[in-house]
Amino acid sequence: MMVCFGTLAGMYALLGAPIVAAAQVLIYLGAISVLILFAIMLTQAGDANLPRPFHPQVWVAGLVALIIVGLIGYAVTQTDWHAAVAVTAISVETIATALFTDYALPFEILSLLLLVAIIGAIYLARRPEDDEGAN
Amino acid sequence: MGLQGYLLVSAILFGIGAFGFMARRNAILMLISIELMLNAVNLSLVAFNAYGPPGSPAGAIFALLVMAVAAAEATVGLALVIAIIRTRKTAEVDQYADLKE
Amino acid sequence: MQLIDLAPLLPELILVFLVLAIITVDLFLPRNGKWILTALTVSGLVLVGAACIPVWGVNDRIFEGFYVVDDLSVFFKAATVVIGILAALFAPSYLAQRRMPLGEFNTILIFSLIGMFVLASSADLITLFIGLELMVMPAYLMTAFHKTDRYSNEGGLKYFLLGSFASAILLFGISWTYGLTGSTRIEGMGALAHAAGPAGILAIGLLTVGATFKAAAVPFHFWTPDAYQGAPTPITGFLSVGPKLGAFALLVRLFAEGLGPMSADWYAVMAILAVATMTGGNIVALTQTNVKRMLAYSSIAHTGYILAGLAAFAHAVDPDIRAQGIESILFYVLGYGVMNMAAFAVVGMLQRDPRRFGGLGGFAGLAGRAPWLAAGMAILLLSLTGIPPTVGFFAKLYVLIATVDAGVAWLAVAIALNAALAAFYYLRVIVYMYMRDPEDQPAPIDRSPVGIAALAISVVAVLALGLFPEPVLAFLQASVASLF
Amino acid sequence: MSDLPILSLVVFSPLIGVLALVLVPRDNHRAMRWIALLAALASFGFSLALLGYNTGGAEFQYREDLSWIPAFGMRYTLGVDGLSVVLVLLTTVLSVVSIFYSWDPIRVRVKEYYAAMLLLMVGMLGVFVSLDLFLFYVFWEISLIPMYLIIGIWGGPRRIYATVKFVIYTLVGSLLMLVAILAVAIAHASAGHPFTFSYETLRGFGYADGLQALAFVAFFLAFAIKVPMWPFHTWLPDAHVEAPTAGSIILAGVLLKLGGYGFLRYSLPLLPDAAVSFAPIVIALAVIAVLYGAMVSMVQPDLKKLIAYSSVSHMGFVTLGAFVFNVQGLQGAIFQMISHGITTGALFLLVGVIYERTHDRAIAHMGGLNARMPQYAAIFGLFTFASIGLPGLSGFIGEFLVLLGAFQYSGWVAAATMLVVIMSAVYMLWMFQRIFFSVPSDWMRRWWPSLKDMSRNEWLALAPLIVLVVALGVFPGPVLDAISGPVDRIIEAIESSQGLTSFSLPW
Repeated sequence: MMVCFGTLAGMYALLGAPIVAAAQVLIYLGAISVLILFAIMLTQAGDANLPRPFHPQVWVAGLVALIIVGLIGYAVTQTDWHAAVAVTAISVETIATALFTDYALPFEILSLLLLVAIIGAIYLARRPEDDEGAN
Repeated sequence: MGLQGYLLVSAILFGIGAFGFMARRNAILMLISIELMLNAVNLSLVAFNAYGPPGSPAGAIFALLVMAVAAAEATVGLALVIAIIRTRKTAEVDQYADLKE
Repeated sequence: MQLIDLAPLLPELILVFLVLAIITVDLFLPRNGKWILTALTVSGLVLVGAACIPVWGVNDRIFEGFYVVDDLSVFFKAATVVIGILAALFAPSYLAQRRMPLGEFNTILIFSLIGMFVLASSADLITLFIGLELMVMPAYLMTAFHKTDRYSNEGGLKYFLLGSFASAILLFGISWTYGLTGSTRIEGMGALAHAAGPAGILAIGLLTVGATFKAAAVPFHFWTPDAYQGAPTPITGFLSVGPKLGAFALLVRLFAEGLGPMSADWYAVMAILAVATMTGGNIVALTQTNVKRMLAYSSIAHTGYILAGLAAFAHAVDPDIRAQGIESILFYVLGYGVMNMAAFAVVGMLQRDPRRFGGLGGFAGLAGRAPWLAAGMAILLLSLTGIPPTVGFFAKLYVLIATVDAGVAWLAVAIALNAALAAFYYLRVIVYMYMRDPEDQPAPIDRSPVGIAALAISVVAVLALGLFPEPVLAFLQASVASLF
Repeated sequence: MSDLPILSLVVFSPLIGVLALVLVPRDNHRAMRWIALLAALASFGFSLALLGYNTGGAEFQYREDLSWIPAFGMRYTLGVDGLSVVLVLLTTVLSVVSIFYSWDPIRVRVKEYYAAMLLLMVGMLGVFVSLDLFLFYVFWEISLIPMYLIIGIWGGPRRIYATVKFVIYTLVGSLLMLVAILAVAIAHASAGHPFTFSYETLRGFGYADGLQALAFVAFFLAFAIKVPMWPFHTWLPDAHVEAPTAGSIILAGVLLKLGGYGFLRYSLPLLPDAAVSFAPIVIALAVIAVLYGAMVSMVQPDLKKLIAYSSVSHMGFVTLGAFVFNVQGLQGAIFQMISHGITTGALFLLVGVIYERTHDRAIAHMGGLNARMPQYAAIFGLFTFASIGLPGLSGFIGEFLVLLGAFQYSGWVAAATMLVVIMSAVYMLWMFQRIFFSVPSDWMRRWWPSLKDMSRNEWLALAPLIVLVVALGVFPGPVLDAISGPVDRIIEAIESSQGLTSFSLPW
């Protein structure tokens, strides 16, 4: 998983979006992966050997996934991407300026989203006994 | 490797994510699968941006925002997993079958 | 940026301040003073509703075109406020009995309302997506709100996983739309028509799957019953209505506004989804013996009726008739919102004893034990069935008019037959309330004055809007006019 | 006088009664009974004003017209012609009778009971006086729910099955009718006219053949289920058997008439071409209903079921008369509705009388009642004869006119229905003989000491019906006068139509 996230960062860099690549490293490699690892350690302390890693209908899932990939692949190859000529690099400044001018609103809303995620996560993850006592 | 190449990689990544989501029955692994799908989206966004009309950073910025959304999702998701493990002691979704008739 | 630019955002700003106020006040309130939070929330929401009035008629795009404050969005916001107020009134008593904190509930609720506001006003796919996430993220949290309850946890996790999955699909569709049109503006989506061929179809297909997933249409509905049954009952009421309102705001924005010019291409898909959804929801609801679960499945059926309005929009050519399709969606969403929340609230009132799960047995003989409550529930159930003179009837009528007018009478017949089918299970609850004797140990009834008052208001509204829908209709037609 | 909204008063005075009932304390049954009776009497009193209907005047009189939901052209339009007047009077009379009769038998949930009865009145009366298709539909549905509750709460042991069956049957029909109403109104509007549901405006419009055929089928389903026609009748015996006595009276006396009224008011004038083309199949179904109802009645062991099936047969006459499209047939159909309302209502009431005493309705259990209850036997005899169609009583006029009409249409149809007249005499008289003159069964002897003849209240309840059944039999003139105008208009509409021309139906 982490390898995959890391490779993607490389691709972003190739695509001329270094800031996205940096963010990828920071957020995915740095935060999300650690979070997930942490959760895995928390949850699988007891039963290390899982009886069935896969769902019984794994073949159905595989088929559906293959169809999805096939369809998208077909769409990719059949479309004439005439505009697709060159990689246009996007400078950090462009993104930064845009983010705080044109894209200010989505950015602000996003901050609300993060806020509620934090509030909710704290509420859920806090131990139940604390409900009544703490506040 | 051109736009098509990136898009194909993104498609495969999306497919793997979807497969993982449908096939795996562990809540955390399902969450990881969703993260993979979001990454596929990001890759396609950045690729579209790079090969699209020059000068507009929409795709790249969208990708940044999606990353933040993904982080929020991961936070909430893991909090949910922790809460449910408190009451059930397992992360296997198959065993969460109380909500049936 | 001058302050005056923010005037059209007044309702949103009040909401944000409200949520901050609640978080702050919650810290300083003693444990027996939490009722102030409800008062604060409700009065704040009333203020938000009032703030919607000056925004009416603005019809402006702000924030470099990311955000549109048109009359359509104002209608959605007003409906959101109504739903929010009802949720804030129905929940406290239920939550208090189960020792769930009111402060966090109100906070999360309002965050979700903000998400719905953003969704309703999105003029750009980026805003749309983030608004959607802001709406559903709190919804996941609310489902799992009863964190010591395994059902609640389970419902929340399942809702979260499938919801995120749907978000990812929708997002992939958005990404392709961006790639094909070179823009993230919703009004630019019509350009997908020029990018015909597999890629355009793929983008529309992904958007359809993602959006109908959120609206809980068959065959993407399987998350609803688990999420709805698991959630604390008054929250289920909100979930079956609020995110649905948001999902239809999303559908209207994406399909009517964005993909409207090419509606002939997706009409058939929408019509088939509508019929499958109403029939599927009804058939499964028929077999349920648990009222909460029955209402959950029936909410799928109602989604089907609303989708029929969208299909009518898609099939019509005349702009007036197209507008009628959208109007029917809005009226249905509003009417359904009030009646369904109230019906769930009644189920919640019968769960005073936390071991009760809303089974039919709890309703047995209710007419003898609590005649007013039973009468109110009966009116709500008749409204859900679609019997005049109730808002549920008029909502169905509106969809029927839209479909017949658009020349898809077969869809109208499907709705009519489904409504008769639905009568089976809605009336079954009336049978239990009025025609059976109570159980040996009947479920204790929660008679919190706030909840009862909110219920009374809802029932009166259900009847009043059914008899005299004219004021809402005028509002509705004006707001849809801003879309065309 | 003319500016008083008589029709609104007739329709909504029971509703005021409902509101008054709400305020009465739960255990004061006496006050509830009086309030209900007074509300019904008030409605009846106002409806008497309709006797001033001018048969030579405008088609619809006592009109009221208010804007309701202008966005869709829905209006609150009321008005009556002769057909409505007689049915409104029938409804108010039977409602008063059944509410008065319920005084003794209904002892549980009294408040809800009378509220349901009064609400039922509102719905039924509203159907008869609406001149707006949408308003008509609203009243039509409003009449459904109270009956559902009346059967479901105060009914017999299998009441829930019966009442759900009743609702679902009716609802399927009426929802399809709603779609048809919308289709008709929208077809009219899309021809460039303003959106309206007004009956008078929509009536004259020439609808496309395909629409007429489909709309006719939808309307027909709704009305045929209500009438009820074979093969849509199966809910009726169940509903009657389980309903409380007053419920049966209203069900047989008025609710079935909603279907007949629907044929005459909507199916024929609104969609004349389809009506002409579909007439043969409707007549065939009606003849089957007439025959089938009579034959099944013969073998019924339960008194109520017997009368219920005889209703299927009698109401078949109504449909038959309506669709032979001549003056005698239509007049006979309307008269038969009135007469059936009175006689069957009375018969159900009489069944209720014996049921109150013995809690049983099995014909085999009874016998020799003439000895203990001579007055009862006499009244029962009177209505049995009226039901058979003995000349001099109301039943005769209706059946005779329908037969005349049917004869003009086809000798075979007339012959088949003639047969039924004899059959109905057989089963009704046989039933009468078994109940009143055969040797009393052992079972009946057990009740012997407690069998009292008709009480004063029962007499009072029956008195108006006795008067009417005789009066209409001897002087049918006023009713026939009142309905001649509407009948002529229907004939006019039918005669100017060509039937469906663009495609031919396979018969």
